[in-house]
Amino acid sequence: MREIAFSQAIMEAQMEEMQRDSNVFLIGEDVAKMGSAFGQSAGLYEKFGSKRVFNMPVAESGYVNFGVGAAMAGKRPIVEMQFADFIVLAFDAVGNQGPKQRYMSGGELSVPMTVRAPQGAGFGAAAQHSQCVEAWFMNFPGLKIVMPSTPYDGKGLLKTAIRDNDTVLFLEHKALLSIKGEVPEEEYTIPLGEGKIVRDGTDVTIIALQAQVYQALEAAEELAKEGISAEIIDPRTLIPLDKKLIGESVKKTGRVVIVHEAPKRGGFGSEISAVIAENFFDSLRAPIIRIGAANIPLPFGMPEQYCLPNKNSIVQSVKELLK
Amino acid sequence: MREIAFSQAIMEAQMEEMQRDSNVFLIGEDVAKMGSAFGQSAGLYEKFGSKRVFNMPVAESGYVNFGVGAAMAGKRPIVEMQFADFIVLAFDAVGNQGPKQRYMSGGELSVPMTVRAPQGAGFGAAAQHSQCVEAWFMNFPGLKIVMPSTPYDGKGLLKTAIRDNDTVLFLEHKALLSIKGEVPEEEYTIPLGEGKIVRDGTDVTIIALQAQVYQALEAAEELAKEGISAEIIDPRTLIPLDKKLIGESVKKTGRVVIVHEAPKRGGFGSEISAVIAENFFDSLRAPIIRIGAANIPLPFGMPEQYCLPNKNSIVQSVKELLK
Amino acid sequence: MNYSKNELLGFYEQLVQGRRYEEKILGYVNEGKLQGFFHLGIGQEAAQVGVVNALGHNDYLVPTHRFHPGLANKLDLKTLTAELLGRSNGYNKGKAFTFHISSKKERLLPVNGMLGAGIPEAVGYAWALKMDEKDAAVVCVLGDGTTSEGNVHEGMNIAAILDAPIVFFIENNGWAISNPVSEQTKIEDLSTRAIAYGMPGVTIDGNDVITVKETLEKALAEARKGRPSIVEAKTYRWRGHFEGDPGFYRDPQEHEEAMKDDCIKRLEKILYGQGATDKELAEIEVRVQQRIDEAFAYAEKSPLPTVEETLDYDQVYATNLGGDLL
Amino acid sequence: MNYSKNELLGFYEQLVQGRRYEEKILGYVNEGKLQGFFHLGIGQEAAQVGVVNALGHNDYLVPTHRFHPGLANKLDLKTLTAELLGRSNGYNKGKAFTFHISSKKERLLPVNGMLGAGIPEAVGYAWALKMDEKDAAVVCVLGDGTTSEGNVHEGMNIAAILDAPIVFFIENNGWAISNPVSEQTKIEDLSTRAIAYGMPGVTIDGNDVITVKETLEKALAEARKGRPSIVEAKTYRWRGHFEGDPGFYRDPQEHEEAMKDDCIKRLEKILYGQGATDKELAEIEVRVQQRIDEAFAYAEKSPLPTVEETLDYDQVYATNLGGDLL
Ligand SMILES: Cc1ncc(C[n+]2csc(CCOP(=O)(O)OP(=O)(O)O)c2C)c(N)n1
Ligand SMILES: Cc1ncc(C[n+]2csc(CCOP(=O)(O)OP(=O)(O)O)c2C)c(N)n1
Ligand SMILES: [Mg+2]
Ligand SMILES: [Mg+2]
Repeated sequence: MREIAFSQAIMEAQMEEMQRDSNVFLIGEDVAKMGSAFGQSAGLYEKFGSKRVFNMPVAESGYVNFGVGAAMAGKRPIVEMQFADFIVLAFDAVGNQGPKQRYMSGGELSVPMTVRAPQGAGFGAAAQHSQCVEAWFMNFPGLKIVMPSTPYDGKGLLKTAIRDNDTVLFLEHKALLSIKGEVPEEEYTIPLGEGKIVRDGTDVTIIALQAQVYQALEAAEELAKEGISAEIIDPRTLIPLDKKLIGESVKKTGRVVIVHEAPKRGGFGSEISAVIAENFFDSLRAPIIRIGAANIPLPFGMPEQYCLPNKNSIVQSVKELLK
Repeated sequence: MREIAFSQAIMEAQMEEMQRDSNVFLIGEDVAKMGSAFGQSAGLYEKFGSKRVFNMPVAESGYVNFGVGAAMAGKRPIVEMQFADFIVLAFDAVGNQGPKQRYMSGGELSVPMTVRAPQGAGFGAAAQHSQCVEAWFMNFPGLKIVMPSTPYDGKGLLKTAIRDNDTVLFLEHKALLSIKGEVPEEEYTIPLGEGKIVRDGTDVTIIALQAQVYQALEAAEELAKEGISAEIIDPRTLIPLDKKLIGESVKKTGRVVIVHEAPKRGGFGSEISAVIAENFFDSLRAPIIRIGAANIPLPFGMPEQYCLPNKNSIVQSVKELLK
Repeated sequence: MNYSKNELLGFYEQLVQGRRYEEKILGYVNEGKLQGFFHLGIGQEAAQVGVVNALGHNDYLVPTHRFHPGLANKLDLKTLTAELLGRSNGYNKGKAFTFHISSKKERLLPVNGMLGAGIPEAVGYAWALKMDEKDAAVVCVLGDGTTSEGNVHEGMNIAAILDAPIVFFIENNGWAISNPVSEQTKIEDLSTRAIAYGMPGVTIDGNDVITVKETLEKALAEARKGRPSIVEAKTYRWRGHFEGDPGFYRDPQEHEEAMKDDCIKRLEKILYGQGATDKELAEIEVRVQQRIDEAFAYAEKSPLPTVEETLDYDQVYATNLGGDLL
Repeated sequence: MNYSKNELLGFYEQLVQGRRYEEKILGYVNEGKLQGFFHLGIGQEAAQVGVVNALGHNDYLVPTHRFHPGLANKLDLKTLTAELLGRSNGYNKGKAFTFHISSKKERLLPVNGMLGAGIPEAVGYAWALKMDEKDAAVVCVLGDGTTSEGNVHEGMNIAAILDAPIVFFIENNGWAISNPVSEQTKIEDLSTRAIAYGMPGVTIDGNDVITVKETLEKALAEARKGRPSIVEAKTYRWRGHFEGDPGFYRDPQEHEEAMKDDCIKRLEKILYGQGATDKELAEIEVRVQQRIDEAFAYAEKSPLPTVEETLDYDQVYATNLGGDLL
């Protein structure tokens, strides 16, 4: 099968959905001639013209709310944040406006808007350009959150997100945008709420998303050498969450390590841990371990590595758990 | 001891700290002549004048950031949100600006700002005036979060928050602002990070904050009639969190129910659950139960009750847990 | 004056209907019969009725929390009142109250609980109308206090850049809760802000229903051609910010002075000049009151939402195809 | 011209120092020796050097991400470069980079990663200076693109209301990444926005270091008396948005045309008119280059932060008196 970069998978998903449905349009900073900061929209402006792909001024709250309004009018906006970090300025729009309009209107209005936002560390870009933002949004009714780890998942899930009639926060990981992966030429979609077993195993379940899936894979290889069999689950979407898949794995292994790149305290790991402790307690044979970033605003440059979880922290945690 | 209303306790804490330290000042919407929407600043404008207590235009992001700037200059701002819900517009300022400046500056600047925000349901004020907002902020390094349930705790903790050299989010519950409680005339403070045993018990630990503490107390009375002894813990602050106190209780009871008013998914209950599942797993004898609001933008009026946790849902959960 | 006596009587009836509707609310509030925060627009009827009458058939309106007089003339009075009383046959099944009311059928976009957030939303809606080649525009109402919000700046600038068919109608009633407009900004006329976006802006007498209507009509005609603008109507908030606000912060003299300029009295004077009789006006009062009483009676008899209606997750999520949303 | 040849040579040296400093960065970037995103201000030196020279001894400066030419003349070159290279002896122990650099000692307030958020922060700082009766003001620099942010609106309005001692200096380089200023707004001059807040506003030639300095000096004198204002300096971004940006979106002709107006060449011409010699200018080049090379050599030899320095929680929380912060 052909291999394409994650950013191209994003571009293709947008292109195909824009072709399929003339109500889909794309706005953000530098999405037009520049094709987005990481090339995620390359060529779309040329293909669809300035009525379907256009730049917004540097006004995040304004243009996400613009998207909310256009969506209420029947359009299907894709709104890009240049860096996910900037979503702090559109927090109301993404969490409190889009996802609530349906219920607040008694079911009359909906906001089929997809907010795309590249997140995560890996560039040493310091405290305000490196964050993973998903945890900030976990408590909003009405919202959905997607966090793919591969080009294949990214394309399939983004297409579904755009077709979804609710507000979807689609988080792409900056450090993954340049990786390549198999993506078929033929059209496909992936439903929200279906997790994926990335690696089969029996001794411990490692739950990871986005960049940490790759750290988990490396960790699993290393653990395998020592005879430890790790299963890796990538839930792919946080809302909806595939509790069933998680539960099945926990029943098998009895041990769980959850890894994310955002700081540990208050990260999505706590939600997944709580879901397990509530629903699959009887299967648990050991404490549920969360691994996340240090509780530190990420520093500039190379030292960011000192703050982030990685293969080694996963290996170490699993070993301790199995001691 | 004298009894005063929660709102007066808030007022007194502010007054005393303004008297003690001329760098403390108070801004927000309608904090001056009106003395805040729920009377939390009554009389302060008259006492301290328009240089220490002044109204801001309806510009939440602007004036919380104003507070950040003034704090960097050595002032100690108290910034009031009229309703905690409006903090969506100051999300950057509260989570991403104030708490990060210290680390980002290499320790040179700090932001000793207290953001006060009345939150919670009870008035049927619908989806954008009834929320509990704490969970949105749990993932920010550098921030502290205070959530008192009594006038006594409110006063003591607010005084500490104002003296604290970091950014503190102080959440007061709207439905509690009119309740009365014992508050000594003499000065006292309560350290952040010290939870409180609200009621001793042996069979189950109920962890609750703010308005849910009272629901938990009623539930415990009812459970007592059926011979079930519930211990109630009020952590009082979420960051820092009194893990030790929680751990001791869990060791004793082996069973935990966590109650909060915000929606269950992604609420602070997940963090506390995860802390327990990670650190006190061996003491657990049953699943950790979380009780929160329905995953619904709160509706207008009386039906909001259908969405919120209460005495009955707590009683029911505890009974199931002990079955 | 280009209006016949009958046309003027029509406006008069609407002003009265707006006033009496809120007085009815006031009565209920005083009796403790209502839940909710009531922000009344008494005194501001001309501004609101002017807007409502300027709207073309395809145009949309974004009201504010204080727009009952306008709504009472735009919407079905019974369904509006059912919503006001939180009944399940209200415009939004009782979930919205007038805090968040909206109606597709009536071309009413939601009142926003976050002041200012509705402005860029309205711009997005207006832009969509233009893309769909509808010959229509949006009137987005906002208060003086709301103009300080960042969203207003961002939204107005985007409207200008995109030539969105929208009119920003600033209903300047002199106050944002306890904060007078003179302390919200150093400028005299809020329509001046239009200069900052390269749009036209005008400030008018908001207590003159005809001026408001005609100014808005012109602005809407321009808007439909892709030329957005700001219209500021100066009026005055007679009541406290919400019912229950004692309003200490306000100089009673200023208050009384302002209340002398009553939009209803003004039109009355004109009507008498045109030969209207006391009897005609009295008949209007009776008609209006009857309609309002009927609407409240209807709403009172209407059902409150049930537990099942309240916890209906299909009203939270439109698409649910698997996985756990809760 | 009220400046002596020597004074003018002084400005010239600063312009050159700004340019060469960034050219040095450029060299490093091209060699792949640096981490970070580099937003260079080449071509904008006059605007930045003008600002730096207008600041009074007690005044504060909020720079932007593109302010290296200004910083290279305001800060200690070695400590600045150490920060730029992320070393633990940089202004912020290497944690800030020029994304977030600040210095109490140098009266430099932080560069903000969230465009616009720094504006109300600067206003808060300025207000605090006034409360403490410091005879000082803040110059808050922002780009053309940043003016579209809600925080800018809110901050400027608050500054006006509170008579804050602040000057908003808009460094209009024609672009926000790929978005030309003509697509960010319908207005010609961004200083027009001042009207929206009841402040004075002026637009000047940003490539004329003397004009910038003098205009800012006047604005600062007013600001210190509690009269804030906007100064917009028009200049041009010579490079891509950041190093690595190929800049397809820009018309090469416009680009070349704009680059003909080189602030350094301009001052050179004046200097020659005042009798400056090639030799004098060449000496400046040498001096400047030497300083810069020394600074980079110093920074390169400086230590990177250790794990312990990085994970120092005392730099996250200033007060830790119990309970679990993690
Ligand atoms: C973002 C936000 N901030 C504050 C409020 C609280 N609030 C409700 S109405 C109001 C006053 C608004 O003044 P104005 O826009 O002039 O409207 P008016 O009430 O005078 O009609 C305020 C501050 C809110 N609802 N939303
Ligand atoms: C809130 C926010 N939105 C977007 C960005 C990304 N960004 C960085 S610089 C820039 C362009 C800003 O343009 P301008 O203010 O004109 O400054 P210039 O880069 O031209 O100096 C953008 C959009 C950001 N850092 N913060
Ligand atoms: Mg008003
Ligand atoms: Mg620019």
